[in-house]
Amino acid sequence: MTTGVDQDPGHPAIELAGVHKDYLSHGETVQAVRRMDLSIAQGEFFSLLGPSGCGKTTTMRMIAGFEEPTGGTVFLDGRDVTRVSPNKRDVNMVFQSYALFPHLTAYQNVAFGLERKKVDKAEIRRRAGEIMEIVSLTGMEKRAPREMSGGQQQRVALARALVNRPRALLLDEPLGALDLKLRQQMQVELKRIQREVGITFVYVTHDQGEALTMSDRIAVMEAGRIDQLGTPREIYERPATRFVAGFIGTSNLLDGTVESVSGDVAVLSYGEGERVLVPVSAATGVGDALEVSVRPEKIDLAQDAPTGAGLSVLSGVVTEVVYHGTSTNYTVKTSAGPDLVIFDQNAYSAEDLAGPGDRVYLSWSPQHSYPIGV
Amino acid sequence: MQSNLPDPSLIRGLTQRRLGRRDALRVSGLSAFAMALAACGVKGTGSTAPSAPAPDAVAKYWAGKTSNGKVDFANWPLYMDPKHPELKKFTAATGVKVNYQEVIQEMGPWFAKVQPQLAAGQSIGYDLMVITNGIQFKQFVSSGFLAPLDHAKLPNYKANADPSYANTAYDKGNVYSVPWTSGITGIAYDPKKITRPITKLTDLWDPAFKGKVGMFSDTQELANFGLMALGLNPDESTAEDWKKAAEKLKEQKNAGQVRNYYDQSYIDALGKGEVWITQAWSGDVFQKNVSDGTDFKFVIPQEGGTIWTDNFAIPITAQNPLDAIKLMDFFYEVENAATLAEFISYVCPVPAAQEQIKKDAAKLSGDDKAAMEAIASSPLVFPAPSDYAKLHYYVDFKTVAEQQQFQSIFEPIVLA
Amino acid sequence: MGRSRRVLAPYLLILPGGLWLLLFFVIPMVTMLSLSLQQGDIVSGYAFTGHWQTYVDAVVNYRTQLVRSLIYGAVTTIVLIVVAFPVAYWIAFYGGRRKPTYLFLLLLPFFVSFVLRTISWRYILTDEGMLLGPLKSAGILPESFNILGTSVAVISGLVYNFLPFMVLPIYVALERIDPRVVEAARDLYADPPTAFRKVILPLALPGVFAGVLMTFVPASSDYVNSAVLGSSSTTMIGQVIQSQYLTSSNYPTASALSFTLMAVLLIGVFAYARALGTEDVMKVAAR
Amino acid sequence: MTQVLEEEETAVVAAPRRSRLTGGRALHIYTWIVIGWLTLPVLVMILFGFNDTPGRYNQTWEGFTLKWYGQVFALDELTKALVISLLVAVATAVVAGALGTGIGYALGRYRFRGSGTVNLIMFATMSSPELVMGASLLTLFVSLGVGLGAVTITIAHIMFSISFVAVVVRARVLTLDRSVEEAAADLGANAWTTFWRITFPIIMPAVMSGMLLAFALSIDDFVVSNFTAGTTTTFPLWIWGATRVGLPPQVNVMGTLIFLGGVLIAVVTSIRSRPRRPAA
Repeated sequence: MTTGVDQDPGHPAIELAGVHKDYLSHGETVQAVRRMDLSIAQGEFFSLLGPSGCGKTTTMRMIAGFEEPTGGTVFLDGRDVTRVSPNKRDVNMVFQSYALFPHLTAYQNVAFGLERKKVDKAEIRRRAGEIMEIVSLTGMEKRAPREMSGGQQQRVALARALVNRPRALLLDEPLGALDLKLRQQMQVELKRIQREVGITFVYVTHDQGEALTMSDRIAVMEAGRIDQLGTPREIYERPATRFVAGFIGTSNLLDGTVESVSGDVAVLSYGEGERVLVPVSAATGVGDALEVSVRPEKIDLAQDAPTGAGLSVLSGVVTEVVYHGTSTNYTVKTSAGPDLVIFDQNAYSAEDLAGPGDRVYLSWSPQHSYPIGV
Repeated sequence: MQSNLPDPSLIRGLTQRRLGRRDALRVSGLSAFAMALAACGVKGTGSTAPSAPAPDAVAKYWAGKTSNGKVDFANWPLYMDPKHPELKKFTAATGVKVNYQEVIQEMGPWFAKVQPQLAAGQSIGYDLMVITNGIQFKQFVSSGFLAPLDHAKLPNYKANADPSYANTAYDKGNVYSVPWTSGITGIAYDPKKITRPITKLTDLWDPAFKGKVGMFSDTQELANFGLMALGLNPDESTAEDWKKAAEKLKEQKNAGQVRNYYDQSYIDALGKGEVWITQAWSGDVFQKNVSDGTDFKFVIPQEGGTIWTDNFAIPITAQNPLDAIKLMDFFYEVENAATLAEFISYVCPVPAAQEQIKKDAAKLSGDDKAAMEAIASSPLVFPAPSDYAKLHYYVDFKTVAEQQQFQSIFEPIVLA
Repeated sequence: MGRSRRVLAPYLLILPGGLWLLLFFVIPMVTMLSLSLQQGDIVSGYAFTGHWQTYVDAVVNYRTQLVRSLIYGAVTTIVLIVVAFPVAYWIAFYGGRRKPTYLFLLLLPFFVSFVLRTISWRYILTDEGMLLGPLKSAGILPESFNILGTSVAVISGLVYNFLPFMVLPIYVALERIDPRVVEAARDLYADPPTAFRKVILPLALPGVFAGVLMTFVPASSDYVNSAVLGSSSTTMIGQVIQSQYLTSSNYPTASALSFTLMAVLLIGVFAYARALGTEDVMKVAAR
Repeated sequence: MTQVLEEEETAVVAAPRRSRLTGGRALHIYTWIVIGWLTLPVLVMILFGFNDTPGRYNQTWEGFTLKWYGQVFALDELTKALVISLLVAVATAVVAGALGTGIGYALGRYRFRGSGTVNLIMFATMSSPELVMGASLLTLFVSLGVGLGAVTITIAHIMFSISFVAVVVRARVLTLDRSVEEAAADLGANAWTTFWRITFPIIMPAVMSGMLLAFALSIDDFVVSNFTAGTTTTFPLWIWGATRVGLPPQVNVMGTLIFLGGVLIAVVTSIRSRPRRPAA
C-alpha cells in the first residue's frame, strides 16, 4: 500500500482486512461474518448479495460503524476506522426503512448532516437544493415525511445521505419497501444518480435482479462469507459455487464424469448420443467428476435430434409446460440426473414447441456449460 | 426546665432505644438499612415536659425575643370575615404584617400534622394558632409544644377578658393560652319538622325521630352527651361512667335513631333535611339562620350542654412570638372583639363587646341593624350567668393511658 | 467505541427516578413495617419492641371495617364490569368515527377534582335534594327514605369514581379485536350470542382483568366516598387508617392496619391473577 | 387520558347487520345514559357556581348570578390553596416527567440486568393503595423528623407519578425505529445531539402526555396530600376542610374553570396529535 493522504485516489474507497464478527446468542457463538477480505474501488457500484442472514447487512453495518468487528480492520480511503464511531466516519447510509426523522421536513432531513458538520447556512441551502434537484424532490422541501409517498421518502433518504458527499454511500435494501414498478424505476434512477455524483455505492440486497442490473461488481455472500466476487456477467455466466448458481437466476446442474478430453473441451457422456461438452482447463483429466451449470435460456428444445456435432445433447420427456408471457418454461425429465428447466423465448413461435409427455431433445453450445468449483 | 425532671434515668428509659438482639433476629428478613431505621423509632417529645412550667420559664422564653414585623397565623376555615378587617386594622396600627391561613380543620389532624416538626424543634410555619381545649390541647401542653405566655404583654386581655376564663380546667391561669372564642354544644332542631319544643337531651333518644338524629363523631363531644344524658358531669366522670355512657349511646345507635355521626358537616345535614335534630355548636346555627334565612332552633338541654373554647396559643418554635402575642392582645380590644363576634357569632370572651355591638348596630339600619341587634342580644354570643350554670367542661384526662382507654370505649360507636 | 458507556447508559437513566422510588416508596414501606412493630404513644415517643400483638388487636378490633371494605371493593368491581362492558362494547364496535368523541365524553367528568365530584353527588342525593325531594313531595317515596349514608350510596360513589378505569381497559381490548375474526366466527356457523361468547368475550378478558386490577385495590382502600356519601354504618378500613394516623396519631396501629390491608389486597390480586392463569400481571397492568 | 384521544380514527363496524338494528340501538341509548350519569355531578357543580346564594352556604338554588365569577379570587386562602396546587402540579409534571422519561426510555431502549426489579417497583407504585403510600411516607417523614409541607407533597406526588410517565414513555420508545437514531449518528450527530435533536422530539408527544398525566394526578390528588401536607393546604384539601361548613360558590367557579381548562388542553392536544393523511 502506498503512503498518501486521504485524497489519494490510489486507495480503495473501502477495504476490509480479515474482518470477522461473532455474536453471542443464547450462549452460543454465531459467526455472522467470517474472516472477510474485501476491497471496493473508488466510484464503484458494489453490491453485497445474499439471502437474509448471510451477513451482508452486518458487513455493511461494520463499514458504517454501527457494529464493531470482533477482529480485523476496516479501512476507509486507506485510513483505519475500525474503532471510529459512525458519526465520525465519512460514509453515509440509506436505511431499509429510510429512517427519516418524522418530526423534520424533507429539507430539514437533508440539511441535518451538513448542520452537524457546521457547514454555513448559505452553503447548506445551496447544496441541499442541488441534491434535491438531482433526486427530483424540488418543491417538496416543506413536506413532512408522513406526507410523502414511499418513493419520495426514498429519495429524501438518498438525498440526506448524498448531500454530505460521503466517501461511500451504503444502501441497505433501499428499494425493498417499494412496489415492483417503482422499484424498477428507482433502479435506473439510482444508477443515474451514482454516475452523476460519482460516489462509491455499496448496495446490500437479496434481490439478484437488482444487483445484476445496477452493480459494477457483486459479492455473493452465504453463511458469513463471500462465495463469489465478480462482475454481474461473471457471476451469472460463471457461477463459482453451487450456491451461487442456484441463487442467481435459475440454473440446471448436472453431475457427470469426464469421458474424454479434446483440447480444452471435456465430454461427459450420459448414454447413446447424449453428451455434455464442457470447456475446462488443462488440469482436468479423464475420470474426473464434474458439476456443470447450464442456464435455462441457453438450451434449445426440439422434437427432433439436433444435427450439429459440437453441441451438448440430452433427451428427455416434457413433464410440465408453463406459459410466462415473454417465454414458455418447460420442465424436462432426462436421464442425466435432475429435471432440467428450459426457457424458450416466445419471439417467433406462437405455439408451444412440445406438450407434456412428448419426447424432446435438448441442445446447447459448449461455452454455455460451466463447470462449478474448478 | 431541667430542674423539674423527676429522675434522669427514667427519662432515659422512656426515650432510649429498646432494640435488643432477639428483636433484631425477629426482623432479620429486613435489610440492614431497614434495621437502622427500625432502631430509630419515633422520637418522643413529651414526658419530659411538666404540665406546669418552671417559674422562670416565661422569662427564659421571652428573653431576647424581638419583633420581626410579621406574624403567621393559623386558624380554622370561615372563622373570620374573609376580608380580614381586624387583621388589616392590626397591620395599619402596628406595621406588623399578618399571614392568615385557614389551615386547621380538626384538632386531631392538626396535632398529627405539626407534631413531627415541633418534635424536631422546627418551626411549623406559624407563630399563632387557634386550638380547642380537649385531648390534643393536653398533648400540646404535655409535649411542651406551647410557649408560656407573658401576661405583661397582654394588657387588653387583663382589662377586658371575662375573668372566668382564667379558671378553666385545661389551662388554669392561662399559662399557655387565651381564648379566641367559645362555643356551646347543645341541640339544634328544625321546628318545621319537629313541632313540639325540644328541651331535653333525651329527646335525642325519642323514637319519633328515628333515623333523623345527628350526633358528633368527635368522641369527646359524643361521650359528653352520653354522660349528661345519664346525669353525669363529664368533667368529673370516671372510666366506669364512660362505659355506662357508651352503653347509652349504643342503645341509641342500635335503635336506629342516629342518621350519622358528623363532624362540622352536621350543619349541612340539618340544612338539607338529612337530620331534624342534632348535636350542634351554637355559632353555626346562628350563622346558618342569618345567612340562609332558616329558622333552626338551638337549645341548651335541661341536663346541660358543654362549653368548649378555641384558644390562641403560640407554638414553642414560633419565629415571631412577640408579634404573635401582640396580635393576641389586639383581639382583646373591645372594638375588635366586637367586630369579630359580629361576623362569627360565637361566644365572645370580651363581655364589653356586647355594648360595642349595640353601638355598631345603632349606626346601621334595616335588616342589617336587626341582624346586628340580634347578635348583641343573643345568649349564644353573650350567655347569661344562668346559661353558664348549665354548661359543663370536657372530660379531663390525667394520663395518656386514660385518654387511650376513653378513646377505645367510644371510638367503636362512631366507626362501626 | 464507548462500549462501557453503552452498558452504563440504562443505569444512568434509571438512577434518578429509581433512587426517588427507592427513597420515597420502598424505604417508607420498610419504615411503616418497622413502626407497626413499635410501641409507645405520640407524646412519649415510640420504640421498637417487635410487638406483633398490635396486628392481632388491630385486625380483631377493626375486622368489621376490613371485611366491609373488601366486600364493597368486590361489589364495586362486579358492578363496574356490568356497567362498563356494554359501554366499551358499543363504543368499540359501533362508535365508528366518533369513538374518540365518546371516550372523551366518558372522561369529561374526570377533569373535575375527585373530591369535588364526590361532594357534588352529596348535593344530588341528599334527602330533600334535587333527586329525592320531588319524589318525596309527589308522595312516591316515604318522607324518611334516604340514600345518603347507606351502602348503596357508597358503592354508587365508588362505581362512579372508578368507571373510567374499567371502561378504558375493556375498550382497548375490544378495539383490538379484528372484526374479520368475528365475521369468520359467523361464517363458521356461530350465531351472534355464540360468536360473542366464544370469540369476543375471551378476547376481551385481558381487558376485564386489567380493569379489575385497576379498580379493586383503590375501591377497597378508598375512604373519601364513604366519608362523603356514607355514614358510621358504612365505615371503611381506609377511614379507620386515616383516622388512626391523622386524628389519633396512633402510628403503630395505623401502620399495622395499612400493612394488613396491603397484604390482603396484594394476596387477593395475585391469587386472582393465578386463578385467571394470567402469568404476566405486570404487562396487563402496565397497559 | 390524552393517550386515548390519540387513538386513530378507524371506521370499523364489526357486528353483523341484524344485531346492529336491535342490540346496537339499545346499547347506544345505554351508553348515553351512562354518559349522562357521569356528567350529572359536573353539571350540578357548574350550575351552583351561578347560584345567587346570599350567605356562605351554597346548597339550595336561589337564582342566577354571575357575581361569583367576578369574585373568584375573593377568598385568599382558597386562592392560595389553588396556587399551591398548581405549583405542586407543575413541579410534579416537570420532575416526574424528567425522571419518568429516563426510566421509560431505559426500559424501552435497553435490555439490562435489573430491569425486572425496576418493573416490579413501578408496578407496585401503581397498584399500591394511595392510602398506604401516603401513610408510609408520613411514617418516613415522622421517623426522620422532617416537617411536612409543600415540599413533602411534591416529593410524594412525584413518587406516584414517575411510574405513569415511565409507562407512557416506554410504550412510545418500544415502537421507536432504532434506525432513525442510527441515521442521525450516520449523519454525524453524536449521542447527545442524537438524543436531543432526534429521539427526544420523536418521543416528545409521549413525554408530554406523561407530564400532563402527572399534572392531572397531582392536581386532583387528595389522599396522599392529606398525609403529607402538614400545615400546607392544596385545592382539594381546602375543599375537604371547607365542605363541613358548606362550600362557598368560589369553589364551584374554580372547579368549573379547572374543568374547562382541562377540557381545552385535551381538545387542543387531540387535534394537534391527530395524524395527517399521507400524500400517497
